[in-house]
Amino acid sequence: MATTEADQRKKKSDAFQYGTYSAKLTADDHKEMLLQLYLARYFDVRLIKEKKRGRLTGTLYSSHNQEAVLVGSLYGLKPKDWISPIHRDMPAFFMKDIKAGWRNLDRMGMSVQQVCAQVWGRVDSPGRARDNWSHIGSRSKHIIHSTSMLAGTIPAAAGVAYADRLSGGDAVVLTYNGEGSTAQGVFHEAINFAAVHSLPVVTVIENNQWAYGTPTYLEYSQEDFARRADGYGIPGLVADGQNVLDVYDKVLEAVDYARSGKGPSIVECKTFRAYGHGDHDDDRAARYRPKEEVEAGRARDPIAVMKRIMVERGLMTQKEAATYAAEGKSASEVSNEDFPPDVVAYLSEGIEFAINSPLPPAEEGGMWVFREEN
Amino acid sequence: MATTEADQRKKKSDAFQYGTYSAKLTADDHKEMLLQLYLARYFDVRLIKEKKRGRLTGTLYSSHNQEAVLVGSLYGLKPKDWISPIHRDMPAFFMKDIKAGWRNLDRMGMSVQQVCAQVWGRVDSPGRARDNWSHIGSRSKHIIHSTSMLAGTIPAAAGVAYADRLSGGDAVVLTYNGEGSTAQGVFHEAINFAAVHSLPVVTVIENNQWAYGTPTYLEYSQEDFARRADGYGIPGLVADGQNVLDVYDKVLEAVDYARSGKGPSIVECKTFRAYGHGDHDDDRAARYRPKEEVEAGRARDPIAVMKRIMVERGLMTQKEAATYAAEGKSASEVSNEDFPPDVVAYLSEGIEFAINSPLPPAEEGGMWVFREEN
Amino acid sequence: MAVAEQVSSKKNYLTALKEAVFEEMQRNPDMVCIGEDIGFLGGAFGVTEGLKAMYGPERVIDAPISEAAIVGVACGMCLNGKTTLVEMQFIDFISCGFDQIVNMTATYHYRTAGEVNMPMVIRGPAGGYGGGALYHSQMNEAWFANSPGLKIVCPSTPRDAKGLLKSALRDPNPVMVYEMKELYRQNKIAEEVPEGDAALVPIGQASIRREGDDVTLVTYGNNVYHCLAAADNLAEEGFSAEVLDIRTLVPLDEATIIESLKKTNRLVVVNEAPRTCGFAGEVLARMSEEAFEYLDAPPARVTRLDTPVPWVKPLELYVLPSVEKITDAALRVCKF
Amino acid sequence: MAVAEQVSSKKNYLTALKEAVFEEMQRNPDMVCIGEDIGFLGGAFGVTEGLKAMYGPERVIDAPISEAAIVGVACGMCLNGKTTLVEMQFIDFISCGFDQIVNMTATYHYRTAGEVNMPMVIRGPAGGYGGGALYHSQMNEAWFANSPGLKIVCPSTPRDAKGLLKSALRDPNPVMVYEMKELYRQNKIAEEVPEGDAALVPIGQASIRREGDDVTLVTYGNNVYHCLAAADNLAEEGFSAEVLDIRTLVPLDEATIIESLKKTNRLVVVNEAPRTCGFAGEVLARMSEEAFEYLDAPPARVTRLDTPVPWVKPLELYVLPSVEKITDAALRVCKF
Ligand SMILES: Cc1ncc(C[n+]2csc(CCOP(=O)(O)OP(=O)(O)O)c2C)c(N)n1
Ligand SMILES: Cc1ncc(C[n+]2csc(CCOP(=O)(O)OP(=O)(O)O)c2C)c(N)n1
Ligand SMILES: [Mg+2]
Ligand SMILES: [Mg+2]
Repeated sequence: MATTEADQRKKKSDAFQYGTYSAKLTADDHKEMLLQLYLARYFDVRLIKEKKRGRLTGTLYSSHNQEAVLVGSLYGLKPKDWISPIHRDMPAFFMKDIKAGWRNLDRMGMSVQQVCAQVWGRVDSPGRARDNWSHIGSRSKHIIHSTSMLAGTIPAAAGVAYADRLSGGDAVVLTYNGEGSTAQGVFHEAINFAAVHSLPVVTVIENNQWAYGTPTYLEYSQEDFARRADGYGIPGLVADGQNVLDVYDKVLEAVDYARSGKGPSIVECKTFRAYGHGDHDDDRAARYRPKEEVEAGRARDPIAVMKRIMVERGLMTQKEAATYAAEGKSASEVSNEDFPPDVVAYLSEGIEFAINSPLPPAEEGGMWVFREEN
Repeated sequence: MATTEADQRKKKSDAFQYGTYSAKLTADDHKEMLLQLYLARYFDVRLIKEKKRGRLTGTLYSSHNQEAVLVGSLYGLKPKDWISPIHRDMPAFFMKDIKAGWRNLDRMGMSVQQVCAQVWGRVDSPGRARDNWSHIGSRSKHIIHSTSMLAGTIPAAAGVAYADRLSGGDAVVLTYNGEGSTAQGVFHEAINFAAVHSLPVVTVIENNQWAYGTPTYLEYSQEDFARRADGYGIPGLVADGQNVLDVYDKVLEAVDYARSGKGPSIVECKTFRAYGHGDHDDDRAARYRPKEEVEAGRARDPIAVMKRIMVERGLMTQKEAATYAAEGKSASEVSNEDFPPDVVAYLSEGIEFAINSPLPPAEEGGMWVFREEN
Repeated sequence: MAVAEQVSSKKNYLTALKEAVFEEMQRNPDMVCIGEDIGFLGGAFGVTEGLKAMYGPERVIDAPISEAAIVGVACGMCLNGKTTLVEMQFIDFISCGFDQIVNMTATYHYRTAGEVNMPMVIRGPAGGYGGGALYHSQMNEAWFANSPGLKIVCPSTPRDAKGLLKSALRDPNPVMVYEMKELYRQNKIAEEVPEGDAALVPIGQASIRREGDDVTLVTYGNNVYHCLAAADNLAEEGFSAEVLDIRTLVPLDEATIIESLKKTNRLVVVNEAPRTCGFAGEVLARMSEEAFEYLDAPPARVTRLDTPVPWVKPLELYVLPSVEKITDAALRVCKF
Repeated sequence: MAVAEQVSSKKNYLTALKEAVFEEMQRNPDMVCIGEDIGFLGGAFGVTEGLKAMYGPERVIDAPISEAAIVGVACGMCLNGKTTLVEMQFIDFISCGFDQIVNMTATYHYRTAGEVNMPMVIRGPAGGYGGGALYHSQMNEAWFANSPGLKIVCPSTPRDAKGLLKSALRDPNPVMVYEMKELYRQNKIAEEVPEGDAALVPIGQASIRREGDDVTLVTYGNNVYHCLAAADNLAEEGFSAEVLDIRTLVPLDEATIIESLKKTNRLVVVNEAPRTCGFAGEVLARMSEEAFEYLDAPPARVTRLDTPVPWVKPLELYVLPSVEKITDAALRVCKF
């Protein structure tokens, strides 16, 4: 019996035809994806610089070197799909549905102004700066608001999906999770529920090899966190998290599988955390992580990987590829010249807006505990 | 990568050689096991009768038809091993290490007097009747005390195992769980922890097809709950829960695997809940469960299965097998004559003791919130 | 359908709850029920009996045994436009879904500066006096009273049970409903219960269950009846006790209590939760802050001892409030 | 090892905690530490820095991100003869291990009629004033004060931090240690801290932080310093305030508070937990029961509003107690 089921599961996974989705991407898609990689990278770099300059306070959870996971997973979503980003996915908030126009305020997803206002803790944050960092969201933009409690939004993701189906929709809900957070009980409860009800929930595991100061082997007994899926009889795919196209392929497989009513799945994206857990942890991380491991982990910069692919596919010349050279550089090594001017301009607008946005008035601290009217 | 691990896991499970353990059982072992099946059955039957007679109050969670799971899993344990029984495992408390002599008070495991005193809520209960039914245990007898919260003792089981190993021991901890309870977050967290630390924890899943009024397909997306193991990269075995020898084989494989340092595993025993969830649920259960399903589920009485095996193996004549005919009978159909006199005497001693044991004094309600001295 | 089975015009607490659920399911097509064994079984106590047959498995979900997922899924449904009714099989098991309640659901409106409502009701059988022992007797409402963003009600009569549950199901905020399982089937409290909107009982209003001049007994849930019996005892001793059933803990109807204290000048608060940081203490604290000048004697609490609820009767009664304990406390206060 | 790095004889709160952990690990070979990132990293704040290198991975466990398992595993270890120190990376995350604390661990001794001890300490960085927002600022001690079987301490000085943590690690009961992370590295409260047994501070004893005659300010944790500053303000207004740092919430040193009230006849209680059912209310309740006759004015509470802790500074300060709010409340009480 066990064997039969394992076989079935294997069959389920084999049914996935990797590469079919990315094969359909146009040259413009490739360019847009590369641009989005720059965008995510620049967000990170720029915030670090702003903090160094003293214009920003608070902890930064860098997605440096993990951008392909975000870009690749978001690129194939429909506007109505929901996402649930966590601390390391800050760019996801403004990159959702960004294809509909970076500056289009009607698109699903937040404006960069809103996201920056959140980073700076200003009243124009979607949450009016009541909770910090990535703890924002938007009901109308289909972004689930997270708490700090890791994996804590996966049940809500399942609930959103359930409600959507009940209302006749076919939206997919994509949740992000660090590999360490998969140990949480609520991860299990939520995925189990989603599996029982065949809910369209795709869980992207961003396996960046470390959960704060703890290496993966102390979090899980297997190499591939995608194997958690086996316990639920759902597909568990492994993607190269440094290759935006591979992420796109695997996630979109999972998304289409979900949208067609077949149920949830897990997509593990193998990546590597470039710096400390947060910027407060950079120094210690340099001690608790072996230097060689860090070097190896950073070696495949997703921007470089994408450029190579584009050059190979004739979508870009070597010279064009060399024009903006953000890849392989840390925040202190990189400068605005290493990024396309559009990217710099876009983020800069957000940041200047945020800095000029006021703090919320103090009394707001006492507001919105309850909704008064019906 | 996924395939490789699935293969490895399969290899792990294939390494198990089913049947090797039971093949070594002597004729006396067979007889003792059969006797223990009677014992567990009689416990159940007798309590129902006592309640009908008005000598007992409180809810009874019957293990009728599931006795082979208890007897088969306990029979191969060493005295020092720990167990963690739940509501449907009441006989386990006195059947732990019962091979060392039913009436031997020094053995690991509780006396039937103590267990009956707990059922009756008397001061001689191991917990002085402070919490009810199966919520007893004994540190010295190596039985973990459970709360009502399902799956809630698996973390403690892992902790007991961890501490034992730290102190140089090689005890195994065996926890019982209903199939429904495997959906709990704490099940996941505890098994994940045990897997990461290769702890000697064996989780026996008593899959009796129903969790109160909920059928298995609403609890889990796969047929075999043993497949939960796949998510942790640990062996997940399936046993015929009506065949005490098959349970013995699979559990002992898992126990030896654990004792030799290889880590935790899950053994799912397929069985069927004969009656309602508790005796308060008998009437409703007759409505929410299809009659045919119940009949089919009860068809293979573990006592009958064991008798047939013993007859086949020449360990018992057909006539001997017919002497005590408890199998296939409900509590109202069966009488003391259907059980070996030893069994009846043993339980009766416990019950009379319990009925004569006083209630604890009221003031004890206020005691032992804190331990005062060091 | 079970509700239709009612023949007598008097209804017990359980039937009243059932009516609230059925009526609101009918009224609000966006309402979804979720919990363990609420469908095929109809709930451990039968509050949702017949509901799945009537409204289908999509709106009546037999969930896996996973309280955190149950609450969290309901939260997601609320975020996406539904009203949810969550059953805890026993309120004791709420500890397993704790984080999803206090950190995810209770704060949602606050965190989003009002963007998101959480029309979720979490209801479950609660309370002691039934020999349920440590894990089937809890009154753990203080955990939630100390967690901003949750309303809490605890009805003591069939009318209130129906009326408060219905109001809870129309409230845009998460509301916890502590149902007194020992009252579920008590015939002596059965009463006529209105239908539809007429049944609504507003959240946040105390009910004066007995008028009196000498001492105010503030209570809720099972202890309403103990207080009423104690008031009889007190009357025999020549003291007239006013019994206030607060019904809603959060938000608390302080005005009604203060009004009463202006008259009686003496306060005894009774509940069955553990004493330390329980809601009885909260009432004492508020009244000592806000009605100090009206108090002619030290206020008193009669609560569970700071122990779990033990199983066997003498022990259970030893730790829980009783008519005698309330009478004694009130006499002490009256005679101060 | 980090502890050895200390050169000045004055030690900060964090170093004091560290010393307690290292000394007790050395003293008690049966002690095991478990938590997230406590080993390789040495804990988010470094309380266990160097511990894993010194005592090995068996006794210093870098656990998966699973608070329920962490507490439950520790519980099993205690059952099997170990003493356990559990770190919550932030006390806020304790909600994820809630059931294992309140139902499994806290009740173990009770359920077993004294057979089993639970020498477990759960410690973690707690409290607001640091811009930590909703989930890195909590003071959720009232949940546990309302859950019988748990002792609760909250030190405000390096000496108390070390002394109470050491005592907790020798207590046969589960003890929750609420550490004030905003005090961890405050140099102005650094002080000399004894070594070994001399460092022990008994659980259950309040500390008189300032003597005074006109009003008693009862507090703990971060607000000790706000109360001391308020006492300065009050002195300028001509009122002499006594500041009591209770240090232990459960069991509470009521005698010291009552002694003080006999003298001052006025009470203000300050803490940063949500108001309703928080520990400040418990102190008010107890004193209005037990010291009513000594109170010449209504007692007052200064607490967090019944809101979560919002992020940005003006909002955070709006909801939390401050020197000004305490001063104002005390003045009102004094002038009553
Ligand atoms: C329930 C809970 N426990 C602990 C934490 C503290 N914490 C924040 S991030 C983190 C590590 C997360 O690791 P992982 O899931 O791998 O994500 P990553 O940061 O590596 O992207 C921890 C332990 C938390 N936020 N929530
Ligand atoms: C955390 C928790 N949730 C709910 C319950 C209520 N409950 C008690 S037994 C039970 C069903 C258990 O089913 P299963 O695990 O399959 O065990 P079985 O009773 O079938 O042996 C439920 C839901 C509980 N005890 N604990
Ligand atoms: Mg990680
Ligand atoms: Mg079952």
